[in-house]
Amino acid sequence: MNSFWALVRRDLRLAVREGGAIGTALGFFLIVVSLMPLGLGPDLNLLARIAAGILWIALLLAALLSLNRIFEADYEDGTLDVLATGHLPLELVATAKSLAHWLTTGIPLALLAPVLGILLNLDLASYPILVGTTFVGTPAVSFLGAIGAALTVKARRGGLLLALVVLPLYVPTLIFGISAVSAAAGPAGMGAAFLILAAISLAAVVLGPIAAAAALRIQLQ
Amino acid sequence: MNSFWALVRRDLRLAVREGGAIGTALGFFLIVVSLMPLGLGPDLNLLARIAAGILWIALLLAALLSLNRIFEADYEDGTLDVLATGHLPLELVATAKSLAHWLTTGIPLALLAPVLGILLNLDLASYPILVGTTFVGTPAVSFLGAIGAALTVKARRGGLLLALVVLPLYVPTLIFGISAVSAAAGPAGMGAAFLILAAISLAAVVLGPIAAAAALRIQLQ
Amino acid sequence: MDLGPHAAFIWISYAAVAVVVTGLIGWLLLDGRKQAAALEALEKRGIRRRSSASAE
Amino acid sequence: MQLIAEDLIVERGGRLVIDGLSFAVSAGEAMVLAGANGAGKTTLLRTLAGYIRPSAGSVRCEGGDVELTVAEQAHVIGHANAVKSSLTVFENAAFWSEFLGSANETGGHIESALRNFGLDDLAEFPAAYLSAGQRRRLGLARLLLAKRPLWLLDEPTVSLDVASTERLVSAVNEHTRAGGLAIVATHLPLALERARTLELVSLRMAA
Amino acid sequence: MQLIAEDLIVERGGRLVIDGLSFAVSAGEAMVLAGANGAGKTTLLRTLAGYIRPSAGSVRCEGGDVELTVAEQAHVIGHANAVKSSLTVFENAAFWSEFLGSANETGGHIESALRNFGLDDLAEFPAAYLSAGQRRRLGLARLLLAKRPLWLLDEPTVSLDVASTERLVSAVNEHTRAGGLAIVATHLPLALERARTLELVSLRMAA
Amino acid sequence: MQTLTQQLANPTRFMDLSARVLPWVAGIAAALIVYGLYLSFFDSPADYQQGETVRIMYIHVPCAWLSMMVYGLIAVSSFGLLVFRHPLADVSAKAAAPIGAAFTFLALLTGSLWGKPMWGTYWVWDARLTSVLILFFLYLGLIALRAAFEDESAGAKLTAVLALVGVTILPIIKFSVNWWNTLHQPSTDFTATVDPSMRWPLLVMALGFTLLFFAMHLKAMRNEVLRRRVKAMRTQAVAGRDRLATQPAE
Ligand code: HEM
Ligand SMILES: Nc1ncnc2c1ncn2[C@@H]1O[C@H](COP(=O)(O)OP(=O)(O)OP(=O)(O)O)[C@@H](O)[C@H]1O
Ligand SMILES: Nc1ncnc2c1ncn2[C@@H]1O[C@H](COP(=O)(O)OP(=O)(O)OP(=O)(O)O)[C@@H](O)[C@H]1O
Ligand SMILES: [Mg+2]
Ligand SMILES: [Mg+2]
Repeated sequence: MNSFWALVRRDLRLAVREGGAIGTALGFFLIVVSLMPLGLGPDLNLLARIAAGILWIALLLAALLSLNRIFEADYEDGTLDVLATGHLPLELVATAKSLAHWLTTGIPLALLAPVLGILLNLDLASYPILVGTTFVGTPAVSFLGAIGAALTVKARRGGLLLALVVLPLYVPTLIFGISAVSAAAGPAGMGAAFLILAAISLAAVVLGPIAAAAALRIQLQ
Repeated sequence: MNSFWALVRRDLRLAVREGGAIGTALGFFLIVVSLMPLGLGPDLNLLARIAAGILWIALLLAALLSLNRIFEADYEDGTLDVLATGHLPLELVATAKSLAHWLTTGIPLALLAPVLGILLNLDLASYPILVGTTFVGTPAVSFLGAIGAALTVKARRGGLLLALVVLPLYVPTLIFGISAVSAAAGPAGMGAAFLILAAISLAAVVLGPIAAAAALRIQLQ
Repeated sequence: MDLGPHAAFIWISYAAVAVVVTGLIGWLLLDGRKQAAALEALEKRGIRRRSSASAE
Repeated sequence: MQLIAEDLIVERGGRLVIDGLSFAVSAGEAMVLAGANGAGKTTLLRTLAGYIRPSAGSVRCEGGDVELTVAEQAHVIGHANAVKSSLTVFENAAFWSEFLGSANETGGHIESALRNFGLDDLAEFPAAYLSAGQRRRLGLARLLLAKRPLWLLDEPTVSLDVASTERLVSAVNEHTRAGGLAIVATHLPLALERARTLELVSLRMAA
Repeated sequence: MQLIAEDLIVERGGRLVIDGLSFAVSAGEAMVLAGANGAGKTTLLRTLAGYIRPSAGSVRCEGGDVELTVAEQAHVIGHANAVKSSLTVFENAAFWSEFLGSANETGGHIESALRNFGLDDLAEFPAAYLSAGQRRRLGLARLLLAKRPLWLLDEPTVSLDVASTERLVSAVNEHTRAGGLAIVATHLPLALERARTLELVSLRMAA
Repeated sequence: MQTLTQQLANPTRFMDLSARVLPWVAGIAAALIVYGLYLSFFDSPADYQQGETVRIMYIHVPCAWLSMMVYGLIAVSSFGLLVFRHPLADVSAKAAAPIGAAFTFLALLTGSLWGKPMWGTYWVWDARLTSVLILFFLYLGLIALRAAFEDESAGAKLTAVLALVGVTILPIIKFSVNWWNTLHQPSTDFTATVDPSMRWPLLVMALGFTLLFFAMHLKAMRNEVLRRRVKAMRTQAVAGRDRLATQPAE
């Protein structure tokens, strides 16, 4: 476990050092959310209606763009080769790196989402639920994303291909994330959707690293 | 000019060879457009109203994700160093590479946009205008994008940073692209917005490579 | 002083400006002190600037 | 301990690169892999490290820790250096020491590894500032940061100046003297002790 | 033709790397840059090529084509090879020939350049399949694809086997014999003719 | 005989000069702001339309003006760096960016807080608001781009290129947003028609904030010059201490 935390710590440190990755993800999130009204028109009622959807989509895109940092740099500079000779199984290596991604991207995005809700005239009552769903949903984003990142590590043009591979995996998270927010406004409460979202996240945390490790083994050849 | 076309041809060939960049951009476009109804709800009237906006935003995002391919690979494998010793001024190198990007990304996206309009229940009358505006607007996307790509070529975390730098530059294109489509529906016709969009594209084609070349010179140090 | 029904907005605005501006000033002062201290420590170790050093 | 390769057959990109190679390297021995460009040195080293699965044949360790795979007992130095530009030289070394090492390392071994490769004075610099050879030396410092019996080195002397090459050679010699194994692919004649040479030959395509 | 560097002062990362260096290389001459890791060989070559602006001093060509900059008269071989993995070996060479060359090249020079570096058999392979040394040779083939009077080579022999190193040396010798200039940074003793050596020394702080 | 700019561009002279000027600028700024606060709370009437909330104007408008002025300053400094290669020009651009971003943020924040009572919502996608938001993004871009490079001088020049690109695109954005927006907010344009009883406090506050900015900018520039000195000394101190390179192996 020593090695596990050493890896997590190193990734956190790299995220902070290298161009303020965290700030950049937040900036991108902010910009995409504000481009949407430019595209969709400034009608505040309309915006309020689709606010949760816009926030979730923008969050996914921001996370998506940062996914390639999970494995790509490590592959290119030979670090992945060496990580594979450690005593830590590759599954745990993938877990450590996805965890670091969640800490440096998922959590900050989840914290920013409600603030951006203001720009979209989001219903006040939805705020706590929005916070809850983004917190519960973002682990799925990082750990599922790791699969795509591992699959495309060797492909040039990673960015787009990665997006293409990962976005379909994100569909369930997106649907339940949004419906948890909108259900909360309704009479039934958000119970079911929220629980399913949590289940998806849990499954992603367990299965994501296994798939990612398998993909990495193939890439090392 | 020999060298210029040699470079354009090589970039086109690389785009076709490497992971089917064109197909990937189209796939991403398709997925983002189809995620939107998931996020915004399936109300067809609503979708039709904001279809042009969604298409333009998704197009920008798809283009954005492919921007890093303009200069990044060439920087990393040392090609940029050699390109700088050619008889072709760096401004024309940047022009050639932006042009290749437009041909392999801008045009296919512009061609796909009206098809995706069907998914969004876009008004039939808007089709020709949509085609026209996307064709006229996408050069700005590639040539302005080249500035961002050149600025971030050496930066770690290219993808996100690139997006952060470029998206504000895209705002005028986005606004006039959409207003040309929606103005066409109104009585005044799309005249002015369309002309301005064309002017923006022209300016981008001229000024983008100059700024990009300046940035590249700095990166080579 | 009565600021009417929207007093809270006025107070929050002024407070936000006060917080941000004092935050900036505090950061600038602290940073200045830090750099000066670092410079002094280096000079104490006998390290000199190159003569007529540029700002870079 | 002994590293044994038996009847290895390895293909790359549909093409036979290594065809039926067997050898054994015992504790205290070094083996130099020689051969022209494209003969398969890198391929062989990556197969030994377990990255590439041979189409036939096997690689195993005898007499080592039975719970560990070959890879887990090996240091692999490839063409890339596994150095992070935005970490300092010391942070790079400290991470590898913590990740690769067992818990009961004595303190100070990071400094001594860096000193051995002449990097101690550069310790606080971001690795981005290093020249090509300094970077390579930081990659090589990994060898001394954690104790592992098997060293697999792929052209370790690339970019090294004469003094650094000597340091490397003496590090390898010390390692084998202490009972370690080393397999070194190189194009240069190195003054390795207790070494034999395995000459790989390029296979022509079976037309 | 003559390449003249006068009173060059170059800084990297706020730190003086080259302090007041002057030299001239004339047509038909080769100059070997020697010096330990980090002495500034790469920095000097990139300054000569015009990538890095010196803080003071100048680099110029005398007697060459006055309309061209130094960079436009030079072949620069750096640590990276400028090889595209997804193009074939031939396509890589053809692109550089077209991009760097003047229009009136004779046909067949691509084949002969590849043959010179022993790559003719590999011409139709994607460059992704090349080994480290084969890749380096493809990078070096650029030297023969377009005629340029000045060659700036940074550790050109990295990863090359003995035979390829000899090929390279004789290519450089032919180039200087035909009136070209070459500046070669290297850690190995190469059998270059008409060559002198410039030994760079790491600068210590002026305390 | 050196010109004034040459004298200012000499870092040592800048340090001397700024040390003398800074206390005065800061002092006058503080005095003006205190006086302006007094005026805005106790010596100006409530607006007949906007009621007491008009008092937000006295901080909102100076922040909004500064947000634009500071970007102009950054653009001029960037030009100075790229064309004249003055090292101090870069120091100025680097020091101004976070302060400008902070004022832009404050303009957005105080504007939204004013918007709730006036327009019934914190945010509308009005032309002016949108273009200020994009200005804020440009600031973020400048800060993020500079932070992304290990090599400071490359980062500085690249950031300068972006600042100049941004300055050409800003008017287009302002103009295009005007065009696009169909939901104009009335009553945001009354500089000329501001009642004199409000104009005076506004002017005092605006001047005070401007001087405050210059004081902070000077201080930030001084810090940056010191930071560079420290860094230069540190690198010089370890330069050439690569033992293998400078000494024969023992
Ligand atoms: C987040 C929201 C807001 C932003 C970003 C914003 C931005 C700006 C900017 C940039 C200026 C300077 C314009 C210039 O001098 O050309 C300005 C001035 C002004 N703003 Fe705002 N504003 C916001 C909300 C408001 C609100 C809600 C009101 C009041 C109803 C308001 C009233 C004014 C007034 C009276 C001026 C000065 C008059 C003028 O120069 O035209 N603003 N604002
Ligand atoms: N981008 C950079 N930023 C800061 N310092 C640098 C940078 N690149 C190199 N240096 C420093 O400049 C000095 C000279 O480096 P250079 O790469 O020129 O050495 P070299 O002689 O080519 O060494 P090698 O033989 O290892 O390739 C080194 O001390 C190095 O640490
Ligand atoms: N990824 C790959 N796909 C297909 N073929 C490959 C791949 N990598 C290497 N090869 C081929 O396998 C052969 C052996 O390559 P290898 O890299 O092992 O050579 P090497 O002995 O290390 O050469 P060098 O001295 O140049 O490093 C070469 O002919 C090469 O073309
Ligand atoms: Mg090899
Ligand atoms: Mg070098």
